[in-house]
Amino acid sequence: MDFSDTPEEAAFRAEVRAFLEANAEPKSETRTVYPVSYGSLDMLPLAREWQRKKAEAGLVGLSWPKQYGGRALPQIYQVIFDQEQSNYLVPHSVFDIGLGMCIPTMMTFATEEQKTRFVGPAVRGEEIWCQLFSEPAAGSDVAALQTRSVKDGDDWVINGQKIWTSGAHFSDWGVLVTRSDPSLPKHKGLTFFFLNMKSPGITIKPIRQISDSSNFNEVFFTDVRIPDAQRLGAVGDGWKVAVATLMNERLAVGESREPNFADLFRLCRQLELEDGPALRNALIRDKLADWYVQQQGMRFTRFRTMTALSRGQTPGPESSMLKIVNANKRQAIARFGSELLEMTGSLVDPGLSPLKAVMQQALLDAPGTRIGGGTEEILRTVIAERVLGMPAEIRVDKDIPFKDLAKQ
Amino acid sequence: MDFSDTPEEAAFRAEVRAFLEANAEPKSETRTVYPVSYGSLDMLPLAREWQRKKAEAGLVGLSWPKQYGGRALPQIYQVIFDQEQSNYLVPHSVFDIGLGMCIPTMMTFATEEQKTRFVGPAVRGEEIWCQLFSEPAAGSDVAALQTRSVKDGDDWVINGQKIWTSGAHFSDWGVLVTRSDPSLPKHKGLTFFFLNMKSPGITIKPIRQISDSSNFNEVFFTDVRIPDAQRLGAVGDGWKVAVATLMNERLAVGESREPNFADLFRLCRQLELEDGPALRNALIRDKLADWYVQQQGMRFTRFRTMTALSRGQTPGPESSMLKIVNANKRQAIARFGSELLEMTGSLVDPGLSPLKAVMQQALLDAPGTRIGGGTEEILRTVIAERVLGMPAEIRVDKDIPFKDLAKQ
Amino acid sequence: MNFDFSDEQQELRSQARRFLEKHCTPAKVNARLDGAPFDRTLWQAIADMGWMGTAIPEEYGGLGLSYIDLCVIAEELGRCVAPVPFSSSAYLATNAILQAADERQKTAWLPGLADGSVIGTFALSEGTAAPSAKTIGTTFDGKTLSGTKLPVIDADCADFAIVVARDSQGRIVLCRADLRQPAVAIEAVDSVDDSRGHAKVTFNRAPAELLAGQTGWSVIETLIDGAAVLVSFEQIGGAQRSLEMARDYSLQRRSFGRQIGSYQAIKHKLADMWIAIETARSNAYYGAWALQNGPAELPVAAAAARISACEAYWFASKENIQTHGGVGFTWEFDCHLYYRRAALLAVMLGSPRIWKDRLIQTLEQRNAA
Amino acid sequence: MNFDFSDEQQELRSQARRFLEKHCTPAKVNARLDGAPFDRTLWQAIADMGWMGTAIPEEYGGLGLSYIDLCVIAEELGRCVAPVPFSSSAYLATNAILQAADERQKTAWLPGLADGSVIGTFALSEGTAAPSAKTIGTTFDGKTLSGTKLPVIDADCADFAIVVARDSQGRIVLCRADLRQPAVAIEAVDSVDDSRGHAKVTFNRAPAELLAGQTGWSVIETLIDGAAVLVSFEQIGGAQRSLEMARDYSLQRRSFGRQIGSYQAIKHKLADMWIAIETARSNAYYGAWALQNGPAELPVAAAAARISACEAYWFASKENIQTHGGVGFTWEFDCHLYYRRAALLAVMLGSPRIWKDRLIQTLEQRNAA
Repeated sequence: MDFSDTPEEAAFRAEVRAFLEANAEPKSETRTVYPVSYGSLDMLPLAREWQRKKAEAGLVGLSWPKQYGGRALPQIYQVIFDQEQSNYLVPHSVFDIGLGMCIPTMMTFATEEQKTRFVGPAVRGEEIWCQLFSEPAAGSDVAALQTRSVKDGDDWVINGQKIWTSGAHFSDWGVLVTRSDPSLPKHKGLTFFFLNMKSPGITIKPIRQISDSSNFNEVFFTDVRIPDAQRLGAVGDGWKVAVATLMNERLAVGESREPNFADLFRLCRQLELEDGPALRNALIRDKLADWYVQQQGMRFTRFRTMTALSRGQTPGPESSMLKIVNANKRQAIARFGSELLEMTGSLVDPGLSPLKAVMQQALLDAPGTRIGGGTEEILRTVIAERVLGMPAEIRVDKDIPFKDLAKQ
Repeated sequence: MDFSDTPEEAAFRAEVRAFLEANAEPKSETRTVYPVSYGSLDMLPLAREWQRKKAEAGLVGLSWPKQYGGRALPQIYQVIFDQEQSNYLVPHSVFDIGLGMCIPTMMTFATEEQKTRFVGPAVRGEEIWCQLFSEPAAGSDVAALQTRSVKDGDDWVINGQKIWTSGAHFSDWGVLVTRSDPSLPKHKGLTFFFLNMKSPGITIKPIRQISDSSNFNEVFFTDVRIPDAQRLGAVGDGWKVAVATLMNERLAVGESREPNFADLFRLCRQLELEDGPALRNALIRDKLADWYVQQQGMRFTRFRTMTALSRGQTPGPESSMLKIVNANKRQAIARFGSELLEMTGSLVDPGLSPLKAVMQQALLDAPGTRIGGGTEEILRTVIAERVLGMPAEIRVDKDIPFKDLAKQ
Repeated sequence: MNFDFSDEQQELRSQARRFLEKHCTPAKVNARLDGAPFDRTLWQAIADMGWMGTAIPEEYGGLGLSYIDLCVIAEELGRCVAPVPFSSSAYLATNAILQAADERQKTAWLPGLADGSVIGTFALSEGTAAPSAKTIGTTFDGKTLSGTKLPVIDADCADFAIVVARDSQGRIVLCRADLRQPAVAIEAVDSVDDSRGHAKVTFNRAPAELLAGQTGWSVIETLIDGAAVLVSFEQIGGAQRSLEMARDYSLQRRSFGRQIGSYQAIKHKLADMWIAIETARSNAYYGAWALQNGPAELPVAAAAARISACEAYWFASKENIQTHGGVGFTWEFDCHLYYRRAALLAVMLGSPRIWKDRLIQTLEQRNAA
Repeated sequence: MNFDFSDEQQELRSQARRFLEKHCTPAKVNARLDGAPFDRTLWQAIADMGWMGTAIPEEYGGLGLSYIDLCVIAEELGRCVAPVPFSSSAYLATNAILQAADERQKTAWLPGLADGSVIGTFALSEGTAAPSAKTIGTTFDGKTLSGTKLPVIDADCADFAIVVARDSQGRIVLCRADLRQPAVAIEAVDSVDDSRGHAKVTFNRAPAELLAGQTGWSVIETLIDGAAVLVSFEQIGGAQRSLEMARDYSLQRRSFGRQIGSYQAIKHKLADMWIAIETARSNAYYGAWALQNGPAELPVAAAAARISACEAYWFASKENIQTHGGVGFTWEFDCHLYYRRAALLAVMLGSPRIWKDRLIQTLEQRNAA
């Protein structure tokens, strides 16, 4: 049990700090959010530029093998990097899905040639990747997907629709899971590909969220052709590849998004209530303490996962817990922080509200956080079944050919 | 929408007040709990005496038909009585189950002669009744009961075990549901009786609860004989009678047991915290307000039920809601109140703690409140299915003969 | 005791629901949210139903019904997230005049409010602080108002505002100021719920008229108490609709081969929504009675109604989204309308935190007396 | 960074669990709860394992291991609701002496604590108030103690108490007083968890010896911080066992033809217990590290560990009973042992409310610095 940096970790932390100091602006009491928001068109070049700088400094893919430009470091180094970076104003990363899920899947399932072709551009921010799994009738139940792939010569022809594809509109490449054989039960007849997102026959339609941003897209496939060489895993083995991709997602769960404890603490330091400074109010202190404890609990849980990884264990469902707790905490803090502002708590105008209305903005964004990447209901079931060994849900669709299921 | 007493209600309220003033001691700031506790042997004669006085004053069975000594008043009159009585120190009632569930069931299913024989003594507190439904393997799932009844001449012979029988040890009579035909599916082969609790073959064993009281009992039946004349409803119709009995229970849900808002408010008025009077503390005010709002919400929900009843509607699952909210509130208040007392919050000695340690006592008693009369999990399912029309639980035991079920 | 709406009131509810389902569709709310201007046709149609004048005495052009009738309408308006300034005009501005204006003013001003030809709003808040006698900085010099109010809801469509100000003797007064005059600057601001306009309103020596009947902070408190009861019915209407949407979707959507409504995680969540709503409803009924008949009970009853309605709407609207899953947080579905409105109404008359504090204060005073 | 117990510590845990499962059964806890006297044989058996001396340096007769090792033992003791004065003697009394006594006193007193032949306890609370430098009324005149402590845990079996008192200059000091002497009156009091003795202890000019190393309230705070970390492991051990009991029962008990563990109401409840426990565990690990290596972090780490452990144990112990249904609230099943202990530990070192306030105070100070 040693929470201190090892000498190697300390050296790396110093390296990261030096890099950040030289290349980014630190957060301040009044500036805590990067000024260019995710949805805006200006953001993309800024994000690419920041990615390029990190890549040049050797600060991307820290845990990857050296042959792919990585440094073969334990996962904890990524945590150190994230910790330090969180003190700076940097563009929203549009590379997380690619580097966290798609490229690791490529590393396991693609050919050497393909890896050589794709890893570098992804690392340097030259190519952006997205992930095409969910469908309108296959949300939590991903394996209920219907998008069809049919072999035609050396190609596969894709028809169907994906949804919730983060960043599809600016992505260059994507990973895709399809149904190649509907006569098999639902988990069996799936096949997995990567594909060029600029292929003919792809139509991308942004989905407007409550917060008015459009991170997600619907992606329509009409006779889109994918060379068989871009298949990952065997025909019919798509579920296995998809599960491996999702497993990588578990590692990608980071610190909770703002507003977190620090934002609320900051707000309360500024705010004068009817009976004195907000920070003197016993109710507010109680809430702050609850959220601090939750936040630290999740932080240290991540560290425990990192330690387990460094001992060669596979990541368990801990990230399910992080998601449940962080998402609910975020929504609760956003509500509490907004309501502390009384009637101005309904204003999202950044110029008219303390902390640039981060609480009100987050209030509109928070419902999505509780759903994206798995609803908390599904995640509780995962914890109950996989961690605690509780009986599985009664399944009525398990061994039936998919095509018959669809008729039910 | 009129919350005021009608002239008739006001007159009744005055009558009740006069009766209480003449016959009982009002609660005070320092005395809020009747000094003789439920479990103690002294309590029984005191409770009988109090019941006799109420009966003589015509204040029992208010809503019953006049022929059974009732006053044929709307249910709201019982609420008025309870409201007024709650301001006085009176013995714990041991008659609620008899008067609230057993006697109403008798009124519907017994012969005129039987009614004439039993109603009066129950009203006057001369005979106490209990209810024998639950069994060790049939808790929430009452219809899974196994206690056997076998016809033998003009009698039925009973063998088996009941559990959670409140007051069995001091009851004179009981209502009992048994399985008369295990070859039928579980809800079908049941038959309902009333019986003398002093019958040969009955063994009663008290169940010790966390709070160290023993309100409940296990009741063992060994070749207990019940005359067929004491059957209520047809042979095999026992489930219908049991459901009617439980329906009466819905009406019997009263105000929440202490500690409630008033107790916590009283405690906080007495308590000085590290930074001043407890009532000035913003956290405490927030909690108090939450519980006040819940308490009033449940109170007015009861009034709405009363109004519906007076319009001839049958009571719905509202009492499920009352039970869920009140039981959780009680446990939460008991915890909060205990913890406000810091290290003395673990002491149950009434002489050493404010309000005679009512918070700590309730802390030990509260887990049972959340379970007895239906767990909150079952009650939520009831609300979802019966009020909201959600799909029923997947049932695997519905149409199978009971005897085959038991083997599963 | 009779703790339910009367048959006439139930009939009023049915009428209102039929009317609103036809004229006040989610599409209209969405349009407004998306920047469409105030829908005057809808407002006029509502006015033609006579609703704005429900609780205005007949001598001032109203229907002379009770506040309990107005509660029925409030619940139905809340149910369809009506994008109209009803609460600003028919609760706050109207009641301010009823309670604080003199006879001449009532006669002059109420008929226009009753027939909907004039829209009023209420300008109280001046920023992040909970409004109180201490925080009001806007001044009234006897003839003109100076100061900034933020936010003023419905200032985009209101003709006048009842403005809370401090007079030259430091007393809290209510004034009526036309909003369409050069000395009033109205700057629109974005809010979580743009189906109701929000603005920063600056009075720069703007001519205004004192409400000549009553003054003092206690008038404001009673006014807000009454509005809190009415708004609690709007909240309950919205929460109830959220619950129904969640139920309907859960019966239709399938996952892992079953209706999602067959999972206890959903069933029990919906049961909890129902419990929260029924708790709020019971408290709101008591509030309605106190508003109409029990002024001594009003402060406690209004606080209880508001606190539980805020909680119920928050819970129901957020868990409705959650029950819908991915589609719930998009503009394709209407869940967001309710979540937005819940957030707005939770702060519109002061946050639950403030009301809880006031509730306990009132109970302390009552107990001390 | 390495954020887990070492292999040696895991081995220590296995040993401890095997030992306790054999020697510290629920029957023993129940017996004590039912009035059986302190089980000196069990205490001696634990002493023979060397546990009391885990973190006592070898020169004072201890094993000279770390506090992290002591945390491992604490978790196992909590798991079996051990009815022994371990926390009073091995955390509080021992650490008070380690931190506040002088060399001579340490040499004289620690070996007896390390080998279990002497049992100590800690006398701080004087009634309903949260103990602080202000509230201590017990006085020490240089030679004797006068005052009443309520409650003192484990006073029934302890040989001496470390007593927090005020000296004639008004300073807060720690004194060692024998409990078995005429000038000390020990009156047993009933508690929610009588598997640990509780008493009101009155010192009537009772001879006592000043701990001569350090004085002042800050010594008490550090002492309590350390104990909070250790107790948080006891709480996690108990909470974890509660979860396991709930799971095992839910797999065995059937209702409506299915294991109750197959219903989401139970599955998700248990998942929530697990989340609460893992949150507490992560905070406790940090607390353990801070106790051993990071004194500057200790106040924050101890508060976070204690707050989340109190919450986890409360939640897990009450929902374990709930999962058991009727049998859960009887003495037939062991659920109540954990619920009682959770209630005791939640107030033993001060309520979560007090700790939350202290946590924010520390974060404010840190932020101001």
